[in-house]
Amino acid sequence: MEKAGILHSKHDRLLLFKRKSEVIFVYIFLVIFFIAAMLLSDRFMTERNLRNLIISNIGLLFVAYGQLFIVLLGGVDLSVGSVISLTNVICVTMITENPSTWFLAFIASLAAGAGVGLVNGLLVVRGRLQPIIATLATQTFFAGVALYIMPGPEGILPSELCKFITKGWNYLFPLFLTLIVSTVVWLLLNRSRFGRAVLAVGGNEQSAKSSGISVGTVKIKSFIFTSLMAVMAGLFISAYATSGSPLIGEAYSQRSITAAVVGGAALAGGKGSVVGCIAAAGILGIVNNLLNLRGVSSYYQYVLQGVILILALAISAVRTNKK
Amino acid sequence: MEKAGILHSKHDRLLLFKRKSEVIFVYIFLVIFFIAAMLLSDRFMTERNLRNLIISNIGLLFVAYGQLFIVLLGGVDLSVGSVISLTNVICVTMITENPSTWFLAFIASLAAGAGVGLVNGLLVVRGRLQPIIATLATQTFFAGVALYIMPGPEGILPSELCKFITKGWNYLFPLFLTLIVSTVVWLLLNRSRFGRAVLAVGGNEQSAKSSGISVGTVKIKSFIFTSLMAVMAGLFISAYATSGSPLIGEAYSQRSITAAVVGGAALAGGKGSVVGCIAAAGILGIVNNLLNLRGVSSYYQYVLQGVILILALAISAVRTNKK
Amino acid sequence: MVLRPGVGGIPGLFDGAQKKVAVPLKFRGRKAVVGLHAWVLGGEKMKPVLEIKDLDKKFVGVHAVDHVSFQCYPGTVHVLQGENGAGKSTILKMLSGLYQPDSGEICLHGRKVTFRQPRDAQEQGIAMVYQEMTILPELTVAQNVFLNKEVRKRKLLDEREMIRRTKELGEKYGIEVDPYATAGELPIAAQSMVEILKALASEPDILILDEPTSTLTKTEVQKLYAIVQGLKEMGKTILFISHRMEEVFQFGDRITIMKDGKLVGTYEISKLSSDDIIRLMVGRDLQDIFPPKLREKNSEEIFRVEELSDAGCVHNVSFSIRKGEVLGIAALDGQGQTELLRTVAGVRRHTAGKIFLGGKELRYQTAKKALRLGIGYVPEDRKGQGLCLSLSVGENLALASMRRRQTAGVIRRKAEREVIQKMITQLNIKTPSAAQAVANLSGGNQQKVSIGKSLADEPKVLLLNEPTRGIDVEAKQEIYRLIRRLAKEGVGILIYTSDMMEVIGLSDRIFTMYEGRITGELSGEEIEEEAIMRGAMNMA
Amino acid sequence: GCGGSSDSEKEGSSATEEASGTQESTDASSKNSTGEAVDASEVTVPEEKGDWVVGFSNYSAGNSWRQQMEAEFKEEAEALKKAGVISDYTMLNADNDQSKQISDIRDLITMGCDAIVVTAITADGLNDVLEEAEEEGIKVVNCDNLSSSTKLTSKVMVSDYDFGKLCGEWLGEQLPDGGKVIELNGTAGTSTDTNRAAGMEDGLAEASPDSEIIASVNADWDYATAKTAVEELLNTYPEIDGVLSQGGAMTQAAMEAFEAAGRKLVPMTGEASNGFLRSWVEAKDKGFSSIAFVCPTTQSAIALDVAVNALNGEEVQPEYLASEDPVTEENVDSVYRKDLSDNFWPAGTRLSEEKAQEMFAE
Ligand SMILES: Nc1ncnc2c1ncn2[C@@H]1O[C@H](COP(=O)(O)OP(=O)(O)OP(=O)(O)O)[C@@H](O)[C@H]1O
Ligand SMILES: Nc1ncnc2c1ncn2[C@@H]1O[C@H](COP(=O)(O)OP(=O)(O)OP(=O)(O)O)[C@@H](O)[C@H]1O
Ligand SMILES: [Mg+2]
Ligand SMILES: [Mg+2]
Repeated sequence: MEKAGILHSKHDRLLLFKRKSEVIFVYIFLVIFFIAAMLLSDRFMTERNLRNLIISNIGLLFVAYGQLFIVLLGGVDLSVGSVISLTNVICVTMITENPSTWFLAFIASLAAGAGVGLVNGLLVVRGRLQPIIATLATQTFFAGVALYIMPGPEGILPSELCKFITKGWNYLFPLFLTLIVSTVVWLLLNRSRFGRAVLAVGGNEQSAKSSGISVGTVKIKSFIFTSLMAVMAGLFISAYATSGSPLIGEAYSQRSITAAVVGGAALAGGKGSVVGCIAAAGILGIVNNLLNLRGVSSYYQYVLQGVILILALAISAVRTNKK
Repeated sequence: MEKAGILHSKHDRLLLFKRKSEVIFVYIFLVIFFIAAMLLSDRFMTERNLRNLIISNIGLLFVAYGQLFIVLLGGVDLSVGSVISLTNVICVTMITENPSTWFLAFIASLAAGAGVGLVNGLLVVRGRLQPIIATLATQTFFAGVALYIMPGPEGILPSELCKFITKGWNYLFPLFLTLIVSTVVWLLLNRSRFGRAVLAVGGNEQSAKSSGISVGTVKIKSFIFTSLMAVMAGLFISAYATSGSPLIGEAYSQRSITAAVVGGAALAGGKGSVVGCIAAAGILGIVNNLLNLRGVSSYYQYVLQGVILILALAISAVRTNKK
Repeated sequence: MVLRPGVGGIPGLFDGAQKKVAVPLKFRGRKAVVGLHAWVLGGEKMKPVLEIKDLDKKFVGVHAVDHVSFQCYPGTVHVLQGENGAGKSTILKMLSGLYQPDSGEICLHGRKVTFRQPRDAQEQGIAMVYQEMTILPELTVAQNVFLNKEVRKRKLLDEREMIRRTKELGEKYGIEVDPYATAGELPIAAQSMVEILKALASEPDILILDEPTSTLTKTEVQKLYAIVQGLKEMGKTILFISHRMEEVFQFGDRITIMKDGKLVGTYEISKLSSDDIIRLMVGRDLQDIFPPKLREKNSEEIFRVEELSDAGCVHNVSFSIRKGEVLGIAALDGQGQTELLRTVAGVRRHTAGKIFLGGKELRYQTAKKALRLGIGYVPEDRKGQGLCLSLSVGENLALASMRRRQTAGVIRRKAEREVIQKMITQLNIKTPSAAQAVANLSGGNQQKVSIGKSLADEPKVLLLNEPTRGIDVEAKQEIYRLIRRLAKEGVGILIYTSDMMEVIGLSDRIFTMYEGRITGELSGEEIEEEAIMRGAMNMA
Repeated sequence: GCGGSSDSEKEGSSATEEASGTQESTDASSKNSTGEAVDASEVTVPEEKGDWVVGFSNYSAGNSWRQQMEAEFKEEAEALKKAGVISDYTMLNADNDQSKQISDIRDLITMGCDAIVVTAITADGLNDVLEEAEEEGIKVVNCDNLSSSTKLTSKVMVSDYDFGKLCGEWLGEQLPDGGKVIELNGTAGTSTDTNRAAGMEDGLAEASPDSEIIASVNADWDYATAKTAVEELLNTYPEIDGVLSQGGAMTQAAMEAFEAAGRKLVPMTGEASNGFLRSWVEAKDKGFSSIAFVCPTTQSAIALDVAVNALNGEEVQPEYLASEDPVTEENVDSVYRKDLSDNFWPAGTRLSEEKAQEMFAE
């Protein structure tokens, strides 16, 4: 028994390596980009720059966490961008210097997010639509709602609130927040029944069903969770931007999919990693930061993002095919 | 025999109705919107307005035709927007007053489009990626390429060329062009072996394969066709805009999916209609036009597009579930 | 003489002119039957149209076709027979180009051919009606019939001509179908006829029919018979599979019997009785691989189903399971047995009937509810329905019983690890660790995981559907012992397996099913293969 | 000059201190002059040698005006670098993404820029990061789209209100007996749009009280959007006597639409893009008359000069007004550059002939 135990744990570690190798690949990527950035810019390794790098990508990370759950189910959620915009617009409209409005705005944002998620989930489960089509519809619709509430950029958020969120406790607050959120998401995916159910449904809907999992409920819950993560992202991005803009979230639908996919979420569902998302958001952030530090034009960022995505997919595809 | 003949033709008509009822629904929609527009704006029915309505939506229609083929295969092509931008940028960069450059630009655009389509197809077939993920990568990449060629809006196209394409033969040329393209696409989908193969692969890949259809080839060809349709759309849109802009196509990825889906392309592949696309593009155009005529803000356009999409999907879903 | 494609019917080709060269074949000490090696026509050895030489195909964990050779001659109907999973369909799919053989040769008219894809085979005049429907439901009948061989006029599809030809074909073969109808809206039987028409449309020299009659009514079977006769007279070759014995005799000229992927032999049908065929098909010696059966009779009843029906596949099925007993279902493929198990497991809804556990009536319509009430189900398709292949062995084992080890939605890892460890030990699952991806296990061990998943939930009744499909003898034996042990521990066991010997060796009591109904019940000494076959074919 | 500073002063001063409140802050951003803005022509090109690093954070280069504005910065920076006044410069473009502009400015701070020139994506969105820059001792000069930040070293601004007013007054003079006017605005919600529209409406009302604005549409300064909109307006209104337009491409589109509809060209206001000037020159013989205000593309270069002057220890004013005489009937022929493309902005530029030819040659 003793022996078996030892054998097992050894094998476990080996397996851990093998099974997580997709994620490890992403981290190797991350390290390569990190070293490249260090070599290409002497400013990269300054405390200030790393701090900025992290803070400016926390929003992306949060929404990538949300997206991850839908990618795990084998779909994508295009509506997260609209949820971020909606959150921003709600917050800027409701929040004044009076802290009680902060709380109200927080609740209102969460409610709006949960609403969008619920609609997505119902469209997918009851309406039997593909997630991409259902969320395309809600994305369009809620982008309109955000524009209705606030037709153009306007309004600001209380400076001390924003500063606290993005720089509080001598820049420890955002790190702390990220740590908390990441831990919660990790626990949710890896240590909760819900997470296990998401993995099962994404892996094989039929067997999930015959194992007594309510596939529909799991999907609806996932969409709600994703929208709530988009709200979290929206709150952080709003604090970062400090002001209102109804189009602020637009770019995030696509970037979050890229991050979740690069982070090692297998494309057919059922596999993916919270830890991988962190590296993926990091890679996207470093590319951006490095090109800025080198003063390179922004269109290279598109090209490079495309290349990274294709590369990540190609590696993943080659590895899958080998099996 | 005679009797049977009559019976058949009657039966035929009934069947025709049943089979095309999705499309008929879309046309009922179209008529409703048309009547609503007539009632809400007395200027709507003027010849000039109808002409504008048509001309400003021809580009959308072309790219929706392309999108239709991928939707029929059960996927979506997000890269069409980048292909439109690329086409615009290539044309504006290459075209001068000298007509020989027109031809060269046309060839170059088609070559670029075919290239993007081939990459998409290979990623999907050889790389075994979901179409949405593969085209997300190429979309990002080629958006960057377009921005690299032309970092910001610049350049114009020869006025007489643009005028001919959008207004030639006393506005008959664009209509004529639409008729030709629609007929060709209709024939391709309904009267060619390729189209039949697309329907078969979209309907059931296994069945198609065992019926002797080369599934991979059909998919690659479809992606190339879709990109070529995006090139056609890009050419028309460029003539309409008369000037260069590297982001001109951005909105079309999403709008073309909306049009193809509203037009009655079943969401799981294997069903869809060229005729439906026309009505769908019409509906989207009328909404836009009407809101402009009534001076309503643009965010209602988002909201309404979202509502139309959800409605169309809901009807389609209800009808599918009934079966 | 060689018959070329397109040569018209040669009536009376075989009338009396043939001489059979009989080769006696010993079969496990039972009655000797006659095997044929070649047809001889008028003293001259007739050349086979199609020769299969040493064909071999393996799937992961299954040797589906194990070095099989046989020949088919013009103007004959060649029947393939064998149990479910014997490898019949796999051979035919290699002939139609859908699968590629691992080794061996296919020769047409004496020439070796290689089919990379179905199109290659079609070009050589081979058409196949697959066991699974390949009809595209959204297309019309005519469009389906001419799929991938569309008639074109000036590059464009000529729908009118295809409709005309479909009608013509229908008239020619006596199949009444409306070419305009949407295929998906036709009744299943009509869809099968369309499938047949689709194969006929290419005017093949070799027509392969893989269980075409399973969805047909009696009259349609007669139509098919007429068609086959007509083709035979035209000198075509037909390969035919059916599990209905009377059809084998009605249609067939020659028969190749397979067992576990291996060739048993090729025979002339007129020389065999149905008992002979069954014996050849089943022909396996009962070894001591089954654990001893229950001795005591009339123990207390733990589970009872009364008059259960579902939407179309299961009709008024009643049975009960007693403590310590293994209840077996015996049936041919597609007689509603899988649906019965799925309905009892809550995966399908039932429309009528009552279910009692320990005397208490249960009400449920979902798998989730059934699991909670103590009804475990092991699906037949471990990859499609049983396991999440991307998850680990441990995660799979824990999946169905997650709710037992949680606090406010958070999984209790320690308890989970204990259960996983217990299951791995108890079922002797050969895995380096619980973290191994279940996809990396061998088939037998995957199956054990699939069973372990249900066992971890400590079911009171366990429904097993094909629990030993595609796994080796040793693993099978372990599963048999497990089943017996569970029964002893008081778990009610209901098992369906297509392997005749398995049902016989494992069950204390058996009921046979045919077309969704129970056709007979056997227990104790009555359990014997010929009696079972009679029940399963509704010939009792 | 067009004497516009008085107006911006009038409306701006009251709103400057209001940090919250949405509408006020938007106004404040564009007109928040706290004192008399000094004419930008007084800014001298720095000559003192130094080792300065400057950065430029442009929120977007999404149209030809913005591109030329970027090019002017670049040319000026190259020249200063060559002269040894600055040692290096970096230009970043945020692609209209607010979060990106914030992280762009942070990156510029990281890179050790001594001065940063900013075009702000929103009035209030950069306050926090600009405060950070100030804390680092960085000179921040704001031009084009203005920020409401109080931490700016200086700003180079134009008065959009005055542009509008100039146009409104001119059109009013063309319609002494009043008339029906349509208004083509830019992108809704931007301060540029709001202020120009207010100026146009005020100017028209003053100069021709009987005139009526029968429709106003937001055409995003975009040719295609404007064309569709004007075509639809032409359908709706049989009588249109004048067009108040905020931008050159929109006026061009309006002219096009009028001609296509077979309607006689009416007086239209515009902005001095080469494309519009071409249309104007070509339509002159059809009796078309117009006025085109000039929003100088050179303001980025001026801002750069101000920033470097500040670094060199010279005293700089908190506000400069970059004003330029409008293009009128008299000088349109001389301003219009026949040899360059429609996308060139021929007035209010310091771009060298070489660079202009390189970027805009037909
Ligand atoms: N694509 C496949 N992948 C893996 N295993 C397969 C595949 N196709 C068939 N098999 C396996 O090969 C074996 C032979 O299957 P085959 O379908 O040839 O049986 P069959 O004799 O036609 O049975 P039936 O009478 O049930 O149709 C079975 O064990 C089956 O599970
Ligand atoms: N991809 C893999 N990674 C790690 N181990 C593997 C992998 N595939 C198979 N194995 C291991 O190799 C051994 C042999 O596997 P294989 O599937 O060939 O078994 P098998 O002989 O077919 O058994 P069975 O009859 O049970 O299917 C098993 O112990 C299995 O766990
Ligand atoms: Mg195996
Ligand atoms: Mg079979």
